[in-house]
Amino acid sequence: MDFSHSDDRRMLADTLERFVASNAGWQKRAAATKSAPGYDAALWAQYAELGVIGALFTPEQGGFGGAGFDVMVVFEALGSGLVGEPFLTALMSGRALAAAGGREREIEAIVDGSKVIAFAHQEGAGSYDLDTVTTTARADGAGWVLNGAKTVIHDAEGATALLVSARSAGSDNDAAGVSLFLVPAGTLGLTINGYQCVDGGRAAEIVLKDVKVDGAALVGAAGAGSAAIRAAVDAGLLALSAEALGAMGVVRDATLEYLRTRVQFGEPIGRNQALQHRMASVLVEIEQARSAVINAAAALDGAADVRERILSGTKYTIGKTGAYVAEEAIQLHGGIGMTWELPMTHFAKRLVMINHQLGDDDHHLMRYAALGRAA
Amino acid sequence: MDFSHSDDRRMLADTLERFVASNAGWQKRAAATKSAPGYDAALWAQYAELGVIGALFTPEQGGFGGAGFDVMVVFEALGSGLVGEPFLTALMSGRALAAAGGREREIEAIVDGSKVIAFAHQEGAGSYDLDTVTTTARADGAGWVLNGAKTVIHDAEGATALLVSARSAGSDNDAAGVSLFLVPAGTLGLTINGYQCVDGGRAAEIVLKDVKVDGAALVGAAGAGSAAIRAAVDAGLLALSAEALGAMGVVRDATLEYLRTRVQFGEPIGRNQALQHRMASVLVEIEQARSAVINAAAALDGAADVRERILSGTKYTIGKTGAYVAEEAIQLHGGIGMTWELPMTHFAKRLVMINHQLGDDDHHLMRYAALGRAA
Amino acid sequence: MDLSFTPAEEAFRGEVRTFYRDKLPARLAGRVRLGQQLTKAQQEEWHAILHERGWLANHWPEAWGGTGWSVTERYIFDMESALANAPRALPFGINMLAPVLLKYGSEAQKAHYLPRMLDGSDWWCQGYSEPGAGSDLAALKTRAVRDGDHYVVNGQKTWTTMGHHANMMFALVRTGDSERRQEGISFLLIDMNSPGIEVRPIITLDGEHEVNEVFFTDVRVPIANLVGEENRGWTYAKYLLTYERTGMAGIGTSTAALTWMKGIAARQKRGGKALLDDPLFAARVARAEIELANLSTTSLRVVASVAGGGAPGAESSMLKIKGTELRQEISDLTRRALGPQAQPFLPEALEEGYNGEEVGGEGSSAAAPHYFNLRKLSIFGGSNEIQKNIISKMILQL
Amino acid sequence: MDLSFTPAEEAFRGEVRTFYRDKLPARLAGRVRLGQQLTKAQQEEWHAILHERGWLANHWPEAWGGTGWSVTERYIFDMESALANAPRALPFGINMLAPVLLKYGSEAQKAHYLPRMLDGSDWWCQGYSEPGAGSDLAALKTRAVRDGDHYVVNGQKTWTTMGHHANMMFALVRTGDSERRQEGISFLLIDMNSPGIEVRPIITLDGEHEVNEVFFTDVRVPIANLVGEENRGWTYAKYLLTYERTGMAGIGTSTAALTWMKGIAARQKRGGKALLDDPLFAARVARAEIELANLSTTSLRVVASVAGGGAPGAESSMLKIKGTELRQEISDLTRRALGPQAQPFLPEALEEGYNGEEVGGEGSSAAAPHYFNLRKLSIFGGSNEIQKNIISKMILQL
Repeated sequence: MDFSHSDDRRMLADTLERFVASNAGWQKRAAATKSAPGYDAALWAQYAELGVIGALFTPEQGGFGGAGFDVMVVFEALGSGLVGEPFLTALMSGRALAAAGGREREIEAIVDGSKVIAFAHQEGAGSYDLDTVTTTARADGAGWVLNGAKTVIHDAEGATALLVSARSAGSDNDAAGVSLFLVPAGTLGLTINGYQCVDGGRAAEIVLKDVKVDGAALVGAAGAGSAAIRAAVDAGLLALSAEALGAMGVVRDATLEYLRTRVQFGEPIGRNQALQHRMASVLVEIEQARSAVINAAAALDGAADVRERILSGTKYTIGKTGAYVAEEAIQLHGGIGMTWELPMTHFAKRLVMINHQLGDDDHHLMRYAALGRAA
Repeated sequence: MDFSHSDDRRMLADTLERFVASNAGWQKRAAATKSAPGYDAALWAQYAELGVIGALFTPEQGGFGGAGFDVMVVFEALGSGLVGEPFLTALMSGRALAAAGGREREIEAIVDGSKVIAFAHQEGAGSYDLDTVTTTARADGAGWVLNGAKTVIHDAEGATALLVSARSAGSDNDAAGVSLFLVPAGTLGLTINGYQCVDGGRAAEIVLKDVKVDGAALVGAAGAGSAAIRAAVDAGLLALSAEALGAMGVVRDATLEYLRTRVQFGEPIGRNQALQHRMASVLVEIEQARSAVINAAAALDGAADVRERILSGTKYTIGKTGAYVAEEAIQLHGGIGMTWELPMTHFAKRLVMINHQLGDDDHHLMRYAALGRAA
Repeated sequence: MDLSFTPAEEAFRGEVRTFYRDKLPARLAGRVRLGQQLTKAQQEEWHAILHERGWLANHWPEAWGGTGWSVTERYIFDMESALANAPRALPFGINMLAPVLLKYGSEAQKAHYLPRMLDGSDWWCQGYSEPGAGSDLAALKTRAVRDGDHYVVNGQKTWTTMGHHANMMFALVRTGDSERRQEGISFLLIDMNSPGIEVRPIITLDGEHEVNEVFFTDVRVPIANLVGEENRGWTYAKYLLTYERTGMAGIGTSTAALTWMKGIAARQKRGGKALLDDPLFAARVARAEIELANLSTTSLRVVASVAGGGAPGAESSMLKIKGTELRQEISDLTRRALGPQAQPFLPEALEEGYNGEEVGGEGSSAAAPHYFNLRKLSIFGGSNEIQKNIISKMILQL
Repeated sequence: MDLSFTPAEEAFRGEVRTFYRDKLPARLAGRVRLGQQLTKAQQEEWHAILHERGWLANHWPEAWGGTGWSVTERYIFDMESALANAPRALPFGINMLAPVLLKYGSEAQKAHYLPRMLDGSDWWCQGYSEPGAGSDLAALKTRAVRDGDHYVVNGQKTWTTMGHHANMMFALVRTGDSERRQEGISFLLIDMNSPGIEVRPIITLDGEHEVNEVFFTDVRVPIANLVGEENRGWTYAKYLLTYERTGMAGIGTSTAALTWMKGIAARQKRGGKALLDDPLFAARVARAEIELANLSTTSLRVVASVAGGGAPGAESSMLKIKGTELRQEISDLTRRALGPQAQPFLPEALEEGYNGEEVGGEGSSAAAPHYFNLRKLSIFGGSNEIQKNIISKMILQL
């Protein structure tokens, strides 16, 4: 039993934390968000050069890290700086490609920062259900024709290609019959309508209208995309949870500082016992959230039969705790906690909106219960 | 719009409150609970004489009150004294008999206190589901033969008769096919195993083994018992909720008094702002609970299509708030709140255990949601 | 006990409903339903419509243009207004300053200012809070010094809602140096066009501009603009704070918001089923509905008690706490219901005349910003922590 | 990072499991599983079994009969003990007094008392709390006055757990009158059979007799029974309070209780279906399981930090708060699961050797009393409010 990180990982974390502290920031994120691609492409290249993207993948996958705890330290550091560059997109698409196999070249391009491949799986009809795919893939000679729509796909506008899930067999909510395709940006019939997100960053609605791709666009075997999607989502759940943990730390410190320094009725507001007890509860819950992320990091590389359940338990914890910490922080700040110019509020917004990515607390609570019954 | 009680009702409430204050008490309840019938039969006769039982029934039913607000004021007063006499049993059996029709003599005996008829409907197999009846009634010439078991039937040991639900048709969870029978105490094949309850009072396990009753034992039409059961339960839900409201008032006052007078670290513990804010929340929730009971009282006499939904909303509120108030009161009292000799703790126990009668907060929350969808 | 309204009250309710059906422009109701701000022109348009009907200042004395409504009628009006998604009349002049002027103002002040509130000549804002004086209002530092027949005002106010539209402000300023901080405060009426006033926007976390900072540098205010006596302003301010708080549970607003949210949840899917049928979401909705039904009765109980001559004290603190918690909870359910589709932020969709498609259906892009915006409910107007302190003092007597 | 135990630690775990499989009487485990008290004889029986194996005072120095276990091994032992539903060794002598004697006691005291704890000659109780000194322990008033080679003790202690079984008490008494209330307190060892001591039962709300009041009237205690120096008792008491708190999250106990509860919920029906499949109940169970998984890691993090030389400070307050809340929550789920069948109260079923049938299946009659009994967890041993004060001071530095 050892709760300290290895030297290599600690060094990566230190380097990244320093880099984030000098190069990221909520103002930069807010500015970049206003137009496509929604992040700083030059900065993205620098992250690649630092090896941060490669740290998200195992040597077998084409990286030089890739353990659950690598993903944890990277995303916790990113969360502490509200980094807006497309790490989650890189992680999820890269993990899906690695799971499907035979896409070493694309993963290499992801790791060196030269390609951004958007993960275009989510649809409006099923929301958080991983198996709901109504976008269709029809075989057309050696190639395929795709029709359908994807909703809230992050980083799609600046992507060189989209990794699109489409149904080549089965019915709407089946796990089997879903295939993955690499669709290059600019393909005829592909429409990308981008917009800002509430918590910064950009996403897009995707429409595929008779999009023709050749046979080489198929990733992995036809109809067998589900496992790759799950691999991507598993990594994404850990990443989002760790990112939230980083953001919680910032929100906690800002709130503590405010309680210590803001004076009302002649003394720091932190002298109010009612506020002290609430802050104490916030601290306790953040420690529990950290434990949840540690559990998830260990589980990502662990046995398949418990992995998804632990990840759901963690995302539930993060969804619930993130909103709780954000709401308490705003309330404890009072009026100033309602303002755009206070950095804390942007972290708070991110914490709340993380609950809208890859499944909210209710979704993961019931998934946790269901996976427990299945076991 | 008028939130004051009529003069008659106010007078009834005043009389009853005075009587309860001088005649009830948790010690008496605890003492009576140790053996059958679990209450003070002489006191029961006095309540009858005061007209309190009759106040629970309309003139058409054989009483001289019977509005929802009559039930409310009576049970709130009973709750404030932790009265252990079989009011709920009288109300529910009486309402069921009235709904089924043709049982004026029995209702009269209930109202004058000469008969106690236990309401023997609940079974272990279905818990809070009103339609789950596995006890069977088989026609046998002009009479019937009953077989089955009932669980946690209050006041059964001292009852002159049991009002038993049994299935004469249909399958286990059907509303149709349930019949009601009046089974006199001492009937052959009827076993009553009594015990104390955690919060005082007594209940019993009932076993019916080839219990033969004659045709006159059937209450209402065969197979049509469901409506009468629902009438009984509707009234029972209001009664339990109002009783809880009375108990909450006692717990609240005791806790306030303790916060004002208990000194630690040189001042009353109520000077701790963290405790003040918690007590303020308790007060707010009790006011909300009062509103819920008012809503239920108005609904009991109102349109059938919303009545059950409002009653479920109220019982949910009471179940949740009752446990919350009890737990906070114990915690705010500290060590002394753990002791048998503090009256408050007996009220707290009653508040928690009311959630185990006629459906807990989860049950009624989902019933409320389901009835909303049906509407 | 009788929870129903009288036939006369029901008839009045019908009258209000008819008015909204006939006179409330759909484009205004649409904005209110989504929790969006009205433009200055829209707010003025709506005031004119209410004024024409004689309902703008409905709680004023009839002599000044009020309606003579009972407490219950006012409750019904407020409820129906919210259910119709009618915009609120801006409270600063009509609901907040007017009662103070009616009780403490000079005849000249009443005659001049009250009609101008009705006809839209003046748009008022409130100058109470300061950077160092939020919950602790009496810590205010903005100073007014007599100079002939003027006060010269220097200092800063903050959280000035709609200050960027206002031409007049009523403000608390320090005119004396007493040991007791509450003494030495005066209540001034300040022309926002005076030289030396600068209004700077505060952008809230949802990107909106509702509130402002206002800076005063040697601003000259005629002595005639003093309300009541010098150094007695705290008394007037407190009067204002306790006036008219029975509506603060926001039952109508919550009812309308809940209906809107359920519409979204009925069309959103989770794993192919309507979200509204998902057990955990259904439970959340049911909890909110039950809470609302309870609060509605609590609110009516307070109305009945006021109608019967009682004064709402700690009860209004209860209504404030539960009412704001419930409105926040419903805004939470609304963004939850949209799932991933709550993420898009389309500032352009919040502007008037937007015809584009929204990702999660009409109004979806307002859901998350509105949730963040409503965090203010438990902070502004006396935070919920301050309300709990009040309950502790008044009811617990601790 | 590595969350797994070493092979040596896993082997140790196996050794503990084997011991419990072979040596733990089922009738004792059955009582523990239901949260029932052991009789005095049962407790003594269990102490003897542990002592025979050398595990009774496992954290003592090896010279005095301890095991030399690492922090992690002690954690594993505690966890496996709870999972096996093994009775706890009574903490008053072995866990609480012994560390104080080892650090501050005289050689004679160590030589006399420590072996008697192991062989069961002494049964200790704790004399700290008084009616006016609960959370505010330093307010204690029980007074010890020197009279020759004795102290004469007068006063009253309360909440004395198992005081009715004990033959010895360690107590805080006032020996001096200092301005600072913490000064002037001494730490005495008192023979419970001394003339002038009266033990009166306190029955808890669930009808149990665990705690007592103890009255002292001119009780003579030899000066040799003073631990350390006169008037320095507060220091020793504080040492005791900070000692050995890593186990307070109660992970093993909660795990065992959760398993038991799920068994009930699997056999209880709601509308014909297993309660465990009811969405709201399943959600409650899942919440508790996730909370437990998180707390288990939090707890291990603290263990690792202590093993690495860190001192558990505010962390133990966190573990206390979350651990007790979780145990209370599981006891709540257990009584919930029984539905109406949680109502029966069968004191006779709580006694040893009861063979009757219980209404909701085996152990059901213990569920609701146990829920009420466990309210104590957040009150005794430093209430959770006091723990939050500690966190505020130590981490918030407010």
